[in-house]
Amino acid sequence: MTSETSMRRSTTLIACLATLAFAALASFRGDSAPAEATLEEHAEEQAADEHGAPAEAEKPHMRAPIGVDLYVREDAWLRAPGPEWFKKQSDLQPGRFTFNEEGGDGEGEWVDAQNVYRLIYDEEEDVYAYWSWAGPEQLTRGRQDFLQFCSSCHGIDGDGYGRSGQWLRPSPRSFHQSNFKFTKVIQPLPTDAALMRLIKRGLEGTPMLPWALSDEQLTDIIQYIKYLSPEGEGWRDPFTGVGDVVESGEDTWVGKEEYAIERGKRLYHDPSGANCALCHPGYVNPSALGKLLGDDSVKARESYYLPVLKDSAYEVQGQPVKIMPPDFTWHQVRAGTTTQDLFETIASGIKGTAMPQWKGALTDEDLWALAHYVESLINDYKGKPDARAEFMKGLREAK
Amino acid sequence: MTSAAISLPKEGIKSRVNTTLGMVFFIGSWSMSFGTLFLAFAVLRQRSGVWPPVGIALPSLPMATLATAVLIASSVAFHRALQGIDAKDSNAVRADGLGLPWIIGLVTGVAFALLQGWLWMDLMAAGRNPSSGLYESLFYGLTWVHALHVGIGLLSLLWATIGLAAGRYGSHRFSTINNIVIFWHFVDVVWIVLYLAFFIF
Amino acid sequence: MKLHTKMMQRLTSLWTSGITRASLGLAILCGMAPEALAGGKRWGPVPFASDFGYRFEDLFWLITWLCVGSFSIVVIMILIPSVRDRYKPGRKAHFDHGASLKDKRLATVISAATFLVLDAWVLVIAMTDLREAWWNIPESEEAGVYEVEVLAQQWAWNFRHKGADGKFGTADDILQMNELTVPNGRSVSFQGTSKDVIHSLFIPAMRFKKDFNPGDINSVWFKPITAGNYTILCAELCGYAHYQMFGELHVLESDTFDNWAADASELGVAAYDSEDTEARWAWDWKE
Amino acid sequence: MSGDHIHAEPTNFFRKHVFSVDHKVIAKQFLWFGLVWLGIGGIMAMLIRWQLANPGDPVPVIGSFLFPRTGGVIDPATYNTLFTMHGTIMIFLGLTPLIIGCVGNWAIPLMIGARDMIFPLLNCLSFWTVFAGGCVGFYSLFVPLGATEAGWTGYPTLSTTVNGLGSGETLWAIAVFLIGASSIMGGINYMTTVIRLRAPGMTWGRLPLTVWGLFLTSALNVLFIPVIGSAMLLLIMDRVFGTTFFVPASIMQGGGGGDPILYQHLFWIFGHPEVYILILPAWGIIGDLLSFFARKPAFGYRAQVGAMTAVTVLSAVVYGHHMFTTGLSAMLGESFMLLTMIISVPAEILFFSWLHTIWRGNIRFTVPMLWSVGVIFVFGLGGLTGIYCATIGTDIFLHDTYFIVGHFHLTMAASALFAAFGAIVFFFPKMFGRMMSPLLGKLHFWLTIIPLVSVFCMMFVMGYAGMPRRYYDHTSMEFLASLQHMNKAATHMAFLLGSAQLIFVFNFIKSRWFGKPASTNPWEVGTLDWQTETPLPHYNFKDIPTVVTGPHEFSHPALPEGRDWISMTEELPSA
Repeated sequence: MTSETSMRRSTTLIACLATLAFAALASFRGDSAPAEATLEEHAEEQAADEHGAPAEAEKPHMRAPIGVDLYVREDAWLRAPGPEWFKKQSDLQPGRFTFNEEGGDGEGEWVDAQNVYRLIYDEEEDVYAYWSWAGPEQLTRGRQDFLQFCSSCHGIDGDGYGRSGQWLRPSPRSFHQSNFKFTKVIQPLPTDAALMRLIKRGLEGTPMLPWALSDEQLTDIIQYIKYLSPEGEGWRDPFTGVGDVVESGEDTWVGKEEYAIERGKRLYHDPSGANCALCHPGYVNPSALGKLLGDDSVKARESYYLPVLKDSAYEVQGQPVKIMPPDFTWHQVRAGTTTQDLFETIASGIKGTAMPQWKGALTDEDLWALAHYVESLINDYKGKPDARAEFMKGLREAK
Repeated sequence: MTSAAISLPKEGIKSRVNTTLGMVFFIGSWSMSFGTLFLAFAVLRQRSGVWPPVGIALPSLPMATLATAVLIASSVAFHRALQGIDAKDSNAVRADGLGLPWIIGLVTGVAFALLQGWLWMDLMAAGRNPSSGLYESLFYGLTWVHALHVGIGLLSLLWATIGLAAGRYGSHRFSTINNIVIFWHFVDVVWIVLYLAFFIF
Repeated sequence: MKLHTKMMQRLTSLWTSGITRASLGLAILCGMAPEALAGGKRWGPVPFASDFGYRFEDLFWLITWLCVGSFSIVVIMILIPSVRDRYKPGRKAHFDHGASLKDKRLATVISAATFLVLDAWVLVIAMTDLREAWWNIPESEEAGVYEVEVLAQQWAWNFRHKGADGKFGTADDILQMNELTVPNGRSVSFQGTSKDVIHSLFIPAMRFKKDFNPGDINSVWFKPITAGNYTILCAELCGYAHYQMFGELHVLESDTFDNWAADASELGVAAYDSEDTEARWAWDWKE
Repeated sequence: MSGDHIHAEPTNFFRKHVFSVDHKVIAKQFLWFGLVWLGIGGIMAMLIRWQLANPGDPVPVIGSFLFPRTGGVIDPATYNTLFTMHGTIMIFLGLTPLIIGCVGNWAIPLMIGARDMIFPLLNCLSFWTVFAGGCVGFYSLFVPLGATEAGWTGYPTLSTTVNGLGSGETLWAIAVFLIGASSIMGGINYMTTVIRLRAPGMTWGRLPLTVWGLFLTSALNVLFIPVIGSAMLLLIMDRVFGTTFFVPASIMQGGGGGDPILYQHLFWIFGHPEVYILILPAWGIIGDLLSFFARKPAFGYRAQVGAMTAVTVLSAVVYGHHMFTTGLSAMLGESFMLLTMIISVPAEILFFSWLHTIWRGNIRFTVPMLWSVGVIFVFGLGGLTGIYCATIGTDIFLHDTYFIVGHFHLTMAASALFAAFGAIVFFFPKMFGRMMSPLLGKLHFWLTIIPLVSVFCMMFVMGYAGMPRRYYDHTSMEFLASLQHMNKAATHMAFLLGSAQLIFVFNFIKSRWFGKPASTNPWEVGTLDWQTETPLPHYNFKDIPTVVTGPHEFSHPALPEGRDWISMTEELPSA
């Protein structure tokens, strides 16, 4: 071995060390994120946020779980499939599970590969509640997908305050509030199927896009979203109703749409009908209102042709936000503009806002009429500035 | 190994040029690397209105100056040590390279690393961490990369020291230690630029 | 084996017969043919609708013809030796290092000529175009400039108009999402930034594109000359739903636009929540 | 002496075949490594094309295996990952190892008459570093929260924690850093070797053009890869340690103050030379090959070297043309436009020289020759379409559309790939002692160039029609849905192109073990590598040869009848 070969080693050595030192550096984990952060810890941080922790210390947008082992505790409880399912399971293995709706001894537990399902009975209220524990694997997958796809708007903690969600009104949903606007269900909370439909469809005119994720991914994300409910609220209160999708039935006005529109128009403006014009704009000239309703005592509110900003149950960083009822000739209706969509939206109401659930308060026939009327407004004027200007001019001019 | 007892001739010029040329290219490459970091520093500094930021704890100037002096001393010591080794015609005496200048260089080198650590600790103690802001980002980021090279340099110097003590290196095998010291000078120069950038201008 | 080799030589001699270009062109056409037969397909961009759109088209086609010309020369220079100078045993190639003064002069002259024809010509036109059109962003004092602030986000475009009072950041601002309505025939000047990642405002019909970067405000402008609806795209990779980040540009005739703007401003006031300080994002127009 | 570093041939399996310091073994390692990654990157390209032609349809056969969670459908995140990793893999792990790692390691010592690289251990380290980089990059595909999705350019703030929350992006940056480190080591080795270990008489004016190209590439590697290395370090710090080099204050809400555009500058200061890093060896290789197979001296040798050097120098000052839409100031924009246009001058000199090299030659259309002429063809197409991209007036519309995709695939990818194929076929006999089948080689060539040119020419049409790149699904809006027919057509051609590569794989594997044994100098050329025995001895040259002639003295008038070449070690007979 000549001297020259070994001389060259110094260069090689230094390169080698640089590589090694870099590997060491790269494997070193920074202090920007807790290494083994559990969801509880995140929840605690979240709680600290809400109690006015200084912004400098927290920086909600910067808590990024780089290299964090995703770990979810085991007793996350979520809604189970429903009574039919429990019946079937108790038939399969009656010893482990009893289901007797009449007898009141419907309590029991069922464990399968994924989850633990439990049914309980509240004697005072005489209601059953059932829920399951989503398995940690499923929640972890759901959390991964949530972080990857949803967190830019809905926040890393699901608090509806992601970086891209800033300044958006209406703001992205906070999953700590257990309130969902466009669920199209009767009960306060939507079913998995309803949520999945919503995510797949998106909300028109917002950055909530139709998500091209697989059903499996969406199921996991939905389980995780449900898990984000605060303890004892929403999905984590066993007795809060999880509703069924509004049944629309058949459109009763097929072939008679003009009558439907006329009827809808009256209902829309009638204070003793649906009274939509209380918040949404009125679409008749105030002076012609009496004539339309056949009752001269009806008076239009101020600025009848504009919507009224309404309070909502939604908060952004603890601050309640107001919600604007749409002007159908102008704004994009979020949950779809087909007659069917409009029917479902009116029937189920928009949870957490001033828009109540009309199913039950109005007959299906009336609901369809309203849907037809709103649809006609959208079709005739939305996106047609000239037609709309003409129309609005007619509304404003005193007759 | 019997080489210690045998007198070996001085390393030839050809071999020295070969290896030193490789080292020069390496240094050129590294200069581009640090040049990029300094470019980033200049651009970001240009963009921010007030520099250095007012009202926050900054790294200690006296300590940094001390560190600079220590590092320069280290470089000078190694230079002297190399001159001493190079002046010998052969490695007739075992471990004759490992003289006082070399030891001084090594000790001051380690002292610099400790001072650098102290600077970080001091700033951390004042509540400034890498994510606090742009100044901190730049200070920690650039000194980390520099410290990485200090670490590499010190490890190589340690290697050379062991080699010198064992008689593996000396005027007969000069370019290894020469290259390591060139690298150390480079680390020194980078620190001086860092010092000027952060503390003087 | 022998037969195959012969066939391969045949194929190789495609260079020689001038079919090469034809076959390549044919290949392109063959690949496209099945799809091309169906109707309603588009082969080029939508017609331009901005006053500088023609500059892009002119320049594009100028470059195209220059390129076709020079590439033809290259192909001919490949084809001729391929035909004429194929290997023949016993023949010797022309021995020439190309190092003579004549060759050097020739190379220099050809390079310089090509540069002047191909590049300098294009360069001069491009510089003129830039100064007269793309970079000639109208000053806000200029009459008839319509100003819009853009806030891009994952994955939507937020547009803010001044509204009735002519100031940004007030109650009567018009806010639009994924929709932009502008008057025909007036210069529309944008200033834009981003909430999160880099986005790029791309309106193909208007023949321009501009990145909007977080932490910085970029300006761009265009002047529509045809009323209608056009697509707005995002041209810079912005994450998961990049492909769904699009909007629509409505260019309205000025009467219609005035009606629209008055209504929009009024509705803006109705939707303005003075207590909701969180939801503000306008900036002062930068000169 | 320049060739006196002899150490014994290793007998241990690991030292001989795995951690070998012999440049020939390392060249083969790079070859296999590059080909494997080329295959992986190619499969990714096929998946991308499948998704573009049939948006949202499950990938047939392999889909359910690759994407089980979505039932074989490529979801948008995976799609983003696919094109990001396709770019990264093809550039850093496919083409670089092939055209620089393999060809460089093989050709440099043999062509300059050296027994090995000057730093053999560094050479070995260079390979294993790029290997580690490849492993890290591959591993990043499987981490939680997804692999990198920020494009091969990795622009912040998409590549900081604003978007990619998982470790995928960090690992990608680490992989790029490691691969970069490997290239620097290789570059230093190549440069020092060329400067110090040339055989006696091998003057700079007698270096084969391949070596010139690799030498200049090495200079670019050594100078500009550190830039991206530092940029990656800053990116990693931003991601892991919460620094804010590239994250502006508006995003951070307190703190911050970085600049995402700074990254773009740093990236393209590296990124533009990277184009030339890949293309310079290709130019060098075809400069040689055209001369070798036209049996004619390389026309304007000095002009070619000068042009390559000029491009090397210019490459550093034109990078801004990648950023015309980012809000570059008017003055900078115009300067970069002008400088970019100036690059066409040396490019024209090269074209001029190549075309004159084959002019009045005695052309043997062997497979390497076909690939070389193919390079002229595709590089001509790609280079000319560069004018659209360099001109701001057209780039402002074409930027980030498929036009750009077509342009850079033809210039950088296809040209470098063609030259790599040419070089592999050319060096194969010396490397493995066997000939590759010319029949399959020609079939491979024709089935590659025709679909390749048609795919990327279609992309020009798509780009001109306004189709942006990096879109998961072009049917989601009417504006682009009406262009979908071209996407489908391009996909058909791309599949043809992809399947044609199987011919190469078959040919390569078959010829490696069962090919026709090669003679010492099957191509009848004069460079030093072909004057050695086949198979090569461990130390290449028993005696370091003395060079007395240039590399391209073909068809010299004074040569005897029936012989049109002369070895570099032979004196030219006086005419």
